[in-house]
Amino acid sequence: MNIWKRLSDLDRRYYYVVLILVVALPIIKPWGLPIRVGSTTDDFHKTVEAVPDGGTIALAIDYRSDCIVELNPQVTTLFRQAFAKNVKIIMWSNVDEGANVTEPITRAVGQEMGKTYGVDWVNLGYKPGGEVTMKKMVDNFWEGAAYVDMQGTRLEDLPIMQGFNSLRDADLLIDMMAVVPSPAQNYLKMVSIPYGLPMAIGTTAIQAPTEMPFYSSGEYKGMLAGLRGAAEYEFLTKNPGPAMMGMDAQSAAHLLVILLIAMGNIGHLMDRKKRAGAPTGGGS
Amino acid sequence: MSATLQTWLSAFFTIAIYTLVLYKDNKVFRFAETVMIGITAANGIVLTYHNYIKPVVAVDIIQNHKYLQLIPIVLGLMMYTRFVKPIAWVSRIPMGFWVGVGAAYILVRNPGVFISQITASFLALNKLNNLIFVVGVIAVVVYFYFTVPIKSAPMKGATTLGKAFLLVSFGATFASTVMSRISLLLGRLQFLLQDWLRIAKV
Amino acid sequence: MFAEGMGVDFFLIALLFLGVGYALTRTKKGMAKWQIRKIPGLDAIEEGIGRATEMNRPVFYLPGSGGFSDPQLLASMAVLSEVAKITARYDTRLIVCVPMSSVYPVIEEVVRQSYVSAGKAESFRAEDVRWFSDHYFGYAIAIIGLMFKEQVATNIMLGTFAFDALMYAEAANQAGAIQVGGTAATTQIPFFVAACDYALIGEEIYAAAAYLTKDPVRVATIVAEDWAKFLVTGLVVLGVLLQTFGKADGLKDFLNKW
Amino acid sequence: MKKTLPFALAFVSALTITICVFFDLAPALVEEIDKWFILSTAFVCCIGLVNLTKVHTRNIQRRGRDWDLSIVLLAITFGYLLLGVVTGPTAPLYAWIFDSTAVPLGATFYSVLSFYIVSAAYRAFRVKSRDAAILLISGIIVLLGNAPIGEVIYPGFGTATKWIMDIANTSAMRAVIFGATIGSFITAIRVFLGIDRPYTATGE
Repeated sequence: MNIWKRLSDLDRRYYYVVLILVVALPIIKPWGLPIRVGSTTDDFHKTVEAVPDGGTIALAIDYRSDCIVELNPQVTTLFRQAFAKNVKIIMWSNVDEGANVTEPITRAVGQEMGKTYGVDWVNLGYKPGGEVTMKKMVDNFWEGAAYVDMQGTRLEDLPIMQGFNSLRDADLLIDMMAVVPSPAQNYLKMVSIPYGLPMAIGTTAIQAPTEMPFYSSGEYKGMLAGLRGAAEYEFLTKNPGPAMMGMDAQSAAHLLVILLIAMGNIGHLMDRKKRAGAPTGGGS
Repeated sequence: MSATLQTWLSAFFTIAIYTLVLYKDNKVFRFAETVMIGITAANGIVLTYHNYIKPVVAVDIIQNHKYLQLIPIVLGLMMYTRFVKPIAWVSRIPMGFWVGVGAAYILVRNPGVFISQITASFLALNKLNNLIFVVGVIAVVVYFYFTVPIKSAPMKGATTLGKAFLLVSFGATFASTVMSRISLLLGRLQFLLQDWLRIAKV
Repeated sequence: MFAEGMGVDFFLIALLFLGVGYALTRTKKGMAKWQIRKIPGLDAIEEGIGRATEMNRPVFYLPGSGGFSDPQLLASMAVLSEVAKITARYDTRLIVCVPMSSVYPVIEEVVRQSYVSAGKAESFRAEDVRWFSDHYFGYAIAIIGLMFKEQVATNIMLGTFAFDALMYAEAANQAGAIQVGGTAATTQIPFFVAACDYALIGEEIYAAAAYLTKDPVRVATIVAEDWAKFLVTGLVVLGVLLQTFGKADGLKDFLNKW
Repeated sequence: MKKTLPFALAFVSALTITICVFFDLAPALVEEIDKWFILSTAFVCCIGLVNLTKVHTRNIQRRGRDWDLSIVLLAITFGYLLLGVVTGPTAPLYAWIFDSTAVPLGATFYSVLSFYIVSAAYRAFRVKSRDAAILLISGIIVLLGNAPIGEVIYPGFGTATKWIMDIANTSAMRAVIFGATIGSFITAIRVFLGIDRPYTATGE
């Protein structure tokens, strides 16, 4: 085994440990690299800011515990921005765990900012039925939401729900989502496009490229993409949180990945050169 | 006390799963997996029951006497016949209904998004980026023509270009995927270092 | 007459119905001979199976994690049926790993039928169609373990894949396999392109089923889809030209609002 | 009966909704069908549970691999289910258990992928072809542009990433959306006409 071959064939545990260190060190001691805000986040922030005082944001939570790292900071910051200017939030989930994962974090923000559950925000829980439920929420919101919030409180006992009979009564629809097929695209076709309700989304970095065409065509009025989007949003609203703190570790890990790709390829190439002429099948 | 216990439990499960990558497949990992499957399976049912089934039955059927709603309930329950061989075919009836409704909504609701994506591509060719964008859209659509043979020069050119656009886009997807995955590890390490060990500042 | 803004939508769908109907009748009457263009990855499948035969090591087939409502699974089953016929002819061991317990019996039947129709019913091994767990980590880890244990020579992955795509690709790579991958899940295509020797991109997986089976109904469907793509291309070109000369607003309004 | 009835139901419900929505007729009827759809799908929530119970009971009976964990699984599933049905999903104990198990487990399970993706980047991403080279170059630019460090190294990475995301990626993805949407129309038409009958796949 020559050195090049060895370079392209390290035992995985070595670089796993390096990966952990590279991510952990900036968490313990951040570098404080500057964050530049992209247009997708900027538009998201402006769209939320444009909701009138006393207005309502309809918020669909469509992610599970696996994606809390990227999406929880987005939701938290959205609550902070909305509550800072007296905008109400009605949220529910089209994905089973969605309501569970946001319940504790939103309650914490509500308490901290002196807001009242049922008056300033409400969590209606999981509502099955996918796109058909989305349409039902336009025709008859209470029926679509099965008449209760997550704790089983009747909607008529919640002040925030009075007069909110259709999704069309909301000023803005936001989908925080990380499942496939995209619930945001379903909201677009079942609600936003037919009824002209403005819509914005928050999603993971993975799903951002797939959702970009709808942002660029102006159908999503804003988009938060992954932890980076969350960090930019925290920065814009001046609420530094876990996302901003994670950006340095993110940077370090990206460098490591590029380094590994380079090492793998150089090792592979040089090894091939060394064994010049030896035919290489697929799957090196 | 319960908050501390919660943190320790979370830490235990986090480490249990990392033994898979840093060590190898083992029983502790599989125990963690078992807990995950059990809790999530039960939770899905609990949520559907409390947030949807129970209130609908209480309001629509018991309070408002809409007995027609019993039909969809029976329809849904028919799915369970698939576990009883001789009458398993009955489960096709609700499936037929769902597939039919699903197909109908594809036909009536997808055109709206589809057309708005087409019109969003009507860009004036007065900027280089617009030109590249339009060429990209057309080349990739042409790449997916399956019944036109790639023999003529324009077809060859368009499909090659289309593939190049796709590959650049997949590169972006790859990078975004790396970014998401790293964020996940970052989140867990933040938990271990900040909430559990309290080495780092929150 | 139409609901607000749905006139164009209706005519679009009506046109597609007519297109599908027309393509179907033409094919059924044998009036048209449409051909699917060459898809290099598919030609590699037979070559890959040949390689496995020479090395006396098994071929793996992974149909993805879709359920029955997933068109990718249906396409993958059609390809699997052709793959199984080839392995039956070559007397090469074929291992199929199914992630969903509900899909499992149907896949087993597909493979069995292929062996029967290739005249090799006796070489079909039911135990080589495997199911491990419905949970993503459960089956992903089991499949990876099996790839190493059985020393996969050729790995074919077609269907819906999630994060697990790259785990299989890497494992098979380490075991020294030739790989053909294909999925319409855009987030996973990059891994197949980079890690597999041949990758089917996006919709090519649907064309693959028609290409391999030459089933007239499938082919007719692909033809109808191509017609719709011609229409889209034409509309985009028209719209861009009008917009360049500042006159596209009428067309935009017509399409979006009528 | 076994084949016609499901198809008839699929056809009638598809036709009714299509006509009513396109021509704005009988909105109350469509609303009722929607309601039926949602309610009937909600009642399927236990299908997975039945499957899971079947598979693991068999494993316990046969003393298969990890049969002891199968017992644990059934105990956890039914125990938690019972607790949830009695107390409701927001009861402190129920929520506490969820937050201490499912939340960290879900997040950690997925974070394992960060190891795998790094491993794959290192081992599998070899420049084997021109295709792979284009993909890798674009990928590396976006990797750098998406993390703050890229712009510290060279400000152009941010601009290049924005260009790739906004122009190259969006144009390609838009074309992919066209193809996928057309595909969905054709699939729906095939279901409508009974060429595809996905519902016959169950209950054999």
